[in-house]
Amino acid sequence: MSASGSTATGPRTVFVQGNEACAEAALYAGLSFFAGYPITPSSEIAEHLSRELPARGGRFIQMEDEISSMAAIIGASLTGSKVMTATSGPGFSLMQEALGFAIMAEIPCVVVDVMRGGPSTGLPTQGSQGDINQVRWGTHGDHSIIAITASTHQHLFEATVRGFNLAETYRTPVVVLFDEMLGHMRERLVIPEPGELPTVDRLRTSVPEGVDYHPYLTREDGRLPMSDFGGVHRYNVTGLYHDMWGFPSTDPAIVDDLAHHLHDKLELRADELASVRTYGMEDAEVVLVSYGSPARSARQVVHEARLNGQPLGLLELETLWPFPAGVVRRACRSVRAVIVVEMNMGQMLRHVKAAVDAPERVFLSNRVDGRFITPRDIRRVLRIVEGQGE
Amino acid sequence: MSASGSTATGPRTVFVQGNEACAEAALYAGLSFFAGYPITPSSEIAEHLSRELPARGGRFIQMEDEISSMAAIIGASLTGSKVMTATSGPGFSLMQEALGFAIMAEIPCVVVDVMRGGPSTGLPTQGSQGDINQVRWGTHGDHSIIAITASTHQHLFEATVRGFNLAETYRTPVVVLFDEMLGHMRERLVIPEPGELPTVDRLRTSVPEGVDYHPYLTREDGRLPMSDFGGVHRYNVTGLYHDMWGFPSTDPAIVDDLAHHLHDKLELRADELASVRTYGMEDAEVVLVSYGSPARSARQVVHEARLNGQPLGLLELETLWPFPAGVVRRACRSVRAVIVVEMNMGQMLRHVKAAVDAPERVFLSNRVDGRFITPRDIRRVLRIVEGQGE
Amino acid sequence: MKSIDSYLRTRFMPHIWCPGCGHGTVLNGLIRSVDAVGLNKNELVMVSGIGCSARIAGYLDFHTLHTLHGRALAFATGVKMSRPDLTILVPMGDGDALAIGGNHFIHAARRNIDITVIVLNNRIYGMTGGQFSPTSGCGIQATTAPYSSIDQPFDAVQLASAAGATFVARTTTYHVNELEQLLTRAIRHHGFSVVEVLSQCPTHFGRRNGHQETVEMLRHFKEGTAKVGSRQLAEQVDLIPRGVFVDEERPEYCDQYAEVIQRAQAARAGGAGGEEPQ
Amino acid sequence: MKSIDSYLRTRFMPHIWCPGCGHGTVLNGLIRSVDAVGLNKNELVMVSGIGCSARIAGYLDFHTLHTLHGRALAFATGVKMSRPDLTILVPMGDGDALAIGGNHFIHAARRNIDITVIVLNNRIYGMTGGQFSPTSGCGIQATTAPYSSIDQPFDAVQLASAAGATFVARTTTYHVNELEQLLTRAIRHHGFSVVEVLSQCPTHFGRRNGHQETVEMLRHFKEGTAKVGSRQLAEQVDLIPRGVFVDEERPEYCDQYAEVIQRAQAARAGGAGGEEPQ
Amino acid sequence: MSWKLVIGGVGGQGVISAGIVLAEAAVIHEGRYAVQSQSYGAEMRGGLSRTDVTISNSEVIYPKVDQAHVLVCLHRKALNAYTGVIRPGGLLITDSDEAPIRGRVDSRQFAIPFAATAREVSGSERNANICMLGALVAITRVVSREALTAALLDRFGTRDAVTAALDAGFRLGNEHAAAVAVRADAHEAGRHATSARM
Amino acid sequence: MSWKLVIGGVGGQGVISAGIVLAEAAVIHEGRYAVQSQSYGAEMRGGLSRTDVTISNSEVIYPKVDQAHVLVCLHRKALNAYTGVIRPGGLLITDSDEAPIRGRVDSRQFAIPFAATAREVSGSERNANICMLGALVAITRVVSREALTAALLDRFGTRDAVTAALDAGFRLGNEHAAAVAVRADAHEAGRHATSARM
Amino acid sequence: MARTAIKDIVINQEWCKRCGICSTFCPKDVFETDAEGTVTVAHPEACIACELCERMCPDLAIHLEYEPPAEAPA
Amino acid sequence: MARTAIKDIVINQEWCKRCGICSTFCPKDVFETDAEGTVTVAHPEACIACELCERMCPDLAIHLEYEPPAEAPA
Ligand SMILES: Cc1ncc(C[n+]2csc(CCOP(=O)(O)OP(=O)(O)O)c2C)c(N)n1
Ligand SMILES: Cc1ncc(C[n+]2csc(CCOP(=O)(O)OP(=O)(O)O)c2C)c(N)n1
Ligand code: SF4
Ligand code: SF4
Ligand code: SF4
Ligand code: SF4
Repeated sequence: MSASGSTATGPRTVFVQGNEACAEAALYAGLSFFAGYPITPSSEIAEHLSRELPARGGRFIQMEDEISSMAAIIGASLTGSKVMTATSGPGFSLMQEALGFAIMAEIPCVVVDVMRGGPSTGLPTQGSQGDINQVRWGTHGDHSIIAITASTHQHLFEATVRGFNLAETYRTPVVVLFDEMLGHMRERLVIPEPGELPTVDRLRTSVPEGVDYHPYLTREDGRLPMSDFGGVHRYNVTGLYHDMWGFPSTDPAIVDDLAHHLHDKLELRADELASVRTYGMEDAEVVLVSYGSPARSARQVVHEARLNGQPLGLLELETLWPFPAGVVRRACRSVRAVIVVEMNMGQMLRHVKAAVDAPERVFLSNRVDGRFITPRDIRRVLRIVEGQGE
Repeated sequence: MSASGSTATGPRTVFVQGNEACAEAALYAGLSFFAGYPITPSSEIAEHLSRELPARGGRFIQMEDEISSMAAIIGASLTGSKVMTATSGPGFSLMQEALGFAIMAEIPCVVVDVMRGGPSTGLPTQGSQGDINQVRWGTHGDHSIIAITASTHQHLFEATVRGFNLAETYRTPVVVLFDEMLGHMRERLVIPEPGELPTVDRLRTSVPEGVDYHPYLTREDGRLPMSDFGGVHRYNVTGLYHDMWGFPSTDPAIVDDLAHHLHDKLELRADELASVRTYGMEDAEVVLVSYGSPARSARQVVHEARLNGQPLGLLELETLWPFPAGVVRRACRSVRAVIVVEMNMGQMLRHVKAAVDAPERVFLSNRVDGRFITPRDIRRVLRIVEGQGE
Repeated sequence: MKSIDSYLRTRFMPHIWCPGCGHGTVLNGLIRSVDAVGLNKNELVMVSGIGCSARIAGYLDFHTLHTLHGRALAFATGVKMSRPDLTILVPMGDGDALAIGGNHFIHAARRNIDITVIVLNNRIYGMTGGQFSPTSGCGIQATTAPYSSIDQPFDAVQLASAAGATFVARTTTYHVNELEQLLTRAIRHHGFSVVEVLSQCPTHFGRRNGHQETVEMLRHFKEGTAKVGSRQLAEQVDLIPRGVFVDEERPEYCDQYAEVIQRAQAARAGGAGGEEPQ
Repeated sequence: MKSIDSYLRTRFMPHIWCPGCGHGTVLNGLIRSVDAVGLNKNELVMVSGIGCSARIAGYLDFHTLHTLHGRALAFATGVKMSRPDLTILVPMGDGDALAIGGNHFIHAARRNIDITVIVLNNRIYGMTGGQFSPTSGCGIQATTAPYSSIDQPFDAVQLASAAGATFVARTTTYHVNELEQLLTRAIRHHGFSVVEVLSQCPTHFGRRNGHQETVEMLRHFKEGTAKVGSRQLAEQVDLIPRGVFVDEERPEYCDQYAEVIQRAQAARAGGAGGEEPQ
Repeated sequence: MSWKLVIGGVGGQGVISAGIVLAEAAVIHEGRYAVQSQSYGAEMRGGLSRTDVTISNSEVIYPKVDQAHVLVCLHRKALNAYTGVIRPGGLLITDSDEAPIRGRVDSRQFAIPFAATAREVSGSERNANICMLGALVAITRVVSREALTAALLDRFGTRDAVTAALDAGFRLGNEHAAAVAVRADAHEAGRHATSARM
Repeated sequence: MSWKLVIGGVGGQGVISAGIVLAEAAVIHEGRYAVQSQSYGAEMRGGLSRTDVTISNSEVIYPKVDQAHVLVCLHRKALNAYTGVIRPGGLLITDSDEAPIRGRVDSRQFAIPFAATAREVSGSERNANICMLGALVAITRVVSREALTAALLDRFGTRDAVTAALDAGFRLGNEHAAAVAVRADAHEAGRHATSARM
Repeated sequence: MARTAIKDIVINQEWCKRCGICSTFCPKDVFETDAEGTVTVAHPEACIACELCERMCPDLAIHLEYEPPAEAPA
Repeated sequence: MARTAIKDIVINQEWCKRCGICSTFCPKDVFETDAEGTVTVAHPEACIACELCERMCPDLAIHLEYEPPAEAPA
């Protein structure tokens, strides 16, 4: 990582890989524990943090696999650390069981999935966006989850910091998703000064020693204050359905409440959690909906179209889950056509269709052959949709 | 397992758990290798097969975990065996990586998921239908999969046999899904005579020794004949994108073809793969859509409603994936309301909504507290939907 | 000692284990050794997986983390790495520790991270209803071994030793004083410590294998084992050895990591990027 | 011997390994030992995981199954159980075998299933670009150990032995004749056999640790090892022992299962349900 | 014609196998339909234990018992937990020693000393569940005596203790049914339940 | 104003670090924007290797290079694989020994002996990539000489070999540019490329 | 090896699951068990305070109460 | 330990990756390496057919060809 403006505190301009941008953002957000297992194309995150964390007093451990990596960060989070792991598809599949534990036990943590071509070993060194629905549904049982992405290093930095903030705010795992292209590409990144971006600290209980503390009692504002392991409140954490002290329960009323709580605390806040960027949307008659690195190709198309006076807009999603259906619906209301631009078989397409008023006007521009989607690819779909042929 | 009519070949009436019905069906379909790891509420499948398989010359192995169980059945399938494993949510989460391998390498196999309450350890001894979307999206990367279910032991038997048939026909993993309730409940089952239900054998290549065999070359009828490991054709099997000999390739054209093949071979056949049962659908004005054991409660409601002359119908889905959108759309065309009855937060609801013409007329009757959904629960929703209050 | 009850979450008692289950005896001995070591409950974290044995965590008034089948040691590693000052206890069933959890077991041992593992070895999967485990051994009846098992067993002591554990011991639920002493030594040991406790599951193991009741099973522990170094053991090769098998001092993982932090910070303080390790 | 080429899928040659990578030498030796054992290619199944080492499978004209990182032995177990007559070879990297795959490694060893494992131990994750592995040992430079590693290493030979492997050996890519002989013995052995081969990764291990080139690394294998039983080994304790460490006959898993089938069928033939085992 | 029954007790009393045998009698030996399901407490042993059985001449659609024609309780805990399940006019059968009934109006009640009788005639309280099945069948005719006997033999072989407990159960059931009949409406209660439309 | 460049070679030639240094010169030392990406073959070492670099005065939106203003090839294999990427009127720079150009019309071509020169002035062919960067900058001015020098020093410290290779590169670049200028239109080609609207 | 004299041997009948361990392994046959397995302290005077029952009990249902050590007169 | 006389030592230059193993470890210095690492068989006559080069080569690029064993005259 090469940098200019090397004062310890001021903003620093660096030229880095997306993976490093993500790792630096985690440090900015307060990361103090990382556990991981190498896998292409995410390994640079672990490598960067193996160097940076101890230098800043944090801790890095290379575990024996991805299952244990996910488990280790959950354990560390309970002591009050901000934690993260990073992997790619095969490792992310292995993490699903423990990810579900973090959801059930409401443990703040951040999981990075740098997507490569799947299924299976697939295309290890090439980008894709094949894990979008897996993030939502990969672990068994009803649940909800937050997933965010970005398309430039600067935005990825901000999104990762936001990911840590959301994890702490909602006591939930947050998945930061991006693809190999962004992970390995290098570009300019300005690391903001401390304080420039908001960071949310762990909300710790104010219940004093000796007074009954309820780790799973939601406050009026929806938050659940925590108490660090090793502190004065000894409670139980389990992956079973549990009562407000964390002890197992099969009482139908308790089960019902918890099941709805886990689902609703995120799904009912979809609008609040939605983060999008818009380009040329003011008077757009055709809208591209995209996310992650393909959004750059889409933006290029919009940029050029606007220079030619074409009313094309881009809605770039940064929150993928809970799906920002309201935002999408409003943005696509009364447009002539919507084209979802993504690097998979249309995983977001179906959600966009479900969200908008006229699903028959939603089309797909995609690529699944391991190559990056180009502006030309998108323009071709645009022409076809507009009835102009290839 | 208690049985009457114990002649070796004739149909036999037995009184068994759903888990045993499933295991017996597997044997009927030609199962010869099972690998598994115990987990409530699926363990009886392994237990039954540990006794029955060797008695019939097959093989059973208890592996060290679910990952290895899934891997072992894939290995065994390559030698020409019909194979199966069985688990529940936590184990199914662990199987996702290897399941993706079977999808990518097109290995016929059957995976049974006896669903309990999730997420995480959840409610180990209580039923749920929380894994429906996980089955579709649990492994990373774009793919497709077949999942089937049933609501009675007799239907489960047939569905399991069909599962093996589909696995062989399409060279793909098939997930047989049902919940704890059905798995542990005992009821009458008539095991059909051999030959009564069709069984599909492994399609083996007719290419003779010495002639180039292509394990991944699709025939005109869409099938890919196999050659057993240990036989005269030596080829390669990998989880990477591969050419028609099974050797790794990153050629965009090959990748694109394979990605689409894996997706389309099932998704484009959704109608053909659809298996549904209908009750009172002829003139139904309100339709219940359900699957698995809750479909029994729904059927009870239809049964009673029909006795009272109410035009209520039930569309029971047995194929869950690929989602039988066409069948659902046609069945729900021009009805007053659709109520999806399921034991989760509405996982099928969204697919039904996406399929029908009037998604705003689709409602949910569900239960997520570990208790079985009752006819009374459904009737309540029915009344509310009809504007009659609770 | 402080009263047993002061370590228990008594509102959950009586516990859910079957009559005569050895896991209760381990709970009993563990409380006594924790008391003997003299630890504050706020400094104690118990991390368990899934199984009858894992239920121990629920009864103890420590910080308790009831995790996933087989993964307790991975969770525990995270807890310990970020709070090296806490004492971490990990009770595990033989399935939990050595079947699905085998890899985490050997890797935690290899790292010599300061965690105390108690393997409650009842040679069966109790919680799921009596399937054989990797310690059942050949010739055992189990729900998944109706024709008697053919699987060679692991020796937990040998495996832990080969993997790098620096304190390894074995006892039984019959030898309750030894149990307390070994657990006390294990907790005091600075490094990865394993105490294998042969424990009875009358419900699934006993019933299926010679219809043994609790008391018979305990007698078997008494008669079928002998102390390491004893004459008895030398003479009767089929006895299972009890006692301490490994007790070594080797660098502990968190201590080592503290040095990594020092090295990293020294390099950083040293200035120019060029001087950092590549 | 038959020509080397007759065992190779020559259309993929030259292979993708780096210049001087030891994995090629193992491929070389393996072909010779397969030839020495005199097996028909149709009877040979090679199952590999993911890693540079796993790529061996692609070059050999056997039935080849290139699976998932760490899981090769689980796949191989399925192949062997359903076709016990086939010979199964499983090449694995140290990460593949002992990091993510550690559990399958010890369980396959425990079962003593007739599979031959070759651990290509280059003490680094080659394929992913030079992270440390569970055999790197302390003091090693790796991309994830920029301040040098603190992880104690596994001894693959000890681990395999403790877990129950019935043939365990070690050699290096320098000792090519020994390599061929040990692989030949391992393949002939009826039961679970492990040959650990110390192999060089000049690209990631060599470059980061003293900028060693291939030739230097091979010299190190020559000078840093000695035969078990040799005087040299007795005198210089820091040498790594080479040779055969375990060579035992114990019941093989598939043979045992054949007996289960017999018992089951005998019980079934015996008639009434009441006589079947419960 | 559908019978819905619940049998409750605590782990170890053989409640679940009683339910299975009853259902097997109907399915295997009478060619009828039956569904049996169960639920346990979290305890490994000794917790509450319950089995739901539906027996019918046609396919059983809804498999659970929400309102039982018959509730059998072999333990006080079960009685406390499950009495609500009896449908109005239903039947309550308990072990008179283990689960004494404290006045309840809208069900016909039989309190019979199953455990004590089983101990007496077969030497072990373990056979209380068999004794109970005999009485249940004698009172309700939910399955025939022959079918029940055959189902028990299938499961346990011909053991004197089993036969003794069963016969005692038949006898006790007949006696109690007769006694209740004297109280005018008892037998009708059984009939009534069987003719309810399900 | 955006420059799109592709540098190709085989593993070990330092193609990718050349791309990075070039981009760093723009970002860190000129305060401009740049994106660098790369692709490898399956081989661990010695396979094809390519880096795409975009340098711009404003944010780079689309990060890949589909049509390059400049293609640099340090190896014959790369030349064969990548020539199609040059946009009409673009620039092709090759190592004259490693990747001799066989007639191509729609690009300006420079064949320069980078490897040989690097060996000569710095004692090692390994510095061919640095020598190439010097020539590239001298010919195109895609970044300033000062920025490139600073970026190289950041990465390698002040090593004589590096400076020697770089200076030789600058010199070779100037010479060739001048020579081509004599052939009337060469310098214009460079200008032309830089003014293309991206 | 009594640390001090036994005051009482208390069995928590709520916790006791009647497994029979204490009565079987008590070296002095202090306990008695009835037909239903209920354990009572029949011969407390024979107790040598070896604590085996207390330590072996899987249900933590037995507790030995000791006399407070005789205090030296003030 | 030559089984029979060497006819030729063949290096497959297409496969050879110039790692230098053969030339370094040949006990008889049969090979020569040029500046670019290309290995040639310079002194075949010195070869003792130990096969080390053939067996150590990670690229399977060396092959020793033997003279057919002299046949007994018919
Ligand atoms: C991933 C996963 N697989 C399987 C299970 C089911 N399961 C729960 S406990 C257990 C084994 C219990 O045996 P052991 O660890 O020996 O402990 P015990 O109950 O005998 O004390 C199993 C297989 C699970 N909960 N999660
Ligand atoms: C589940 C999963 N995790 C991680 C990886 C990434 N990965 C591929 S190979 C490898 C390790 C390679 O090291 P080793 O097994 O020692 O073999 P080598 O390449 O050194 O021969 C890793 C971590 C993967 N493919 N799958
Ligand atoms: S099943 Fe076995 S291990 Fe579990 S509580 Fe009962 S006796 Fe103990
Ligand atoms: S990276 Fe290492 S292990 Fe992989 S091919 Fe190169 S030298 Fe061999
Ligand atoms: S050992 Fe093989 S690859 Fe290496 S230089 Fe010699 S012939 Fe070439
Ligand atoms: S066979 Fe031996 S002597 Fe002959 S060239 Fe090879 S290494 Fe040298």
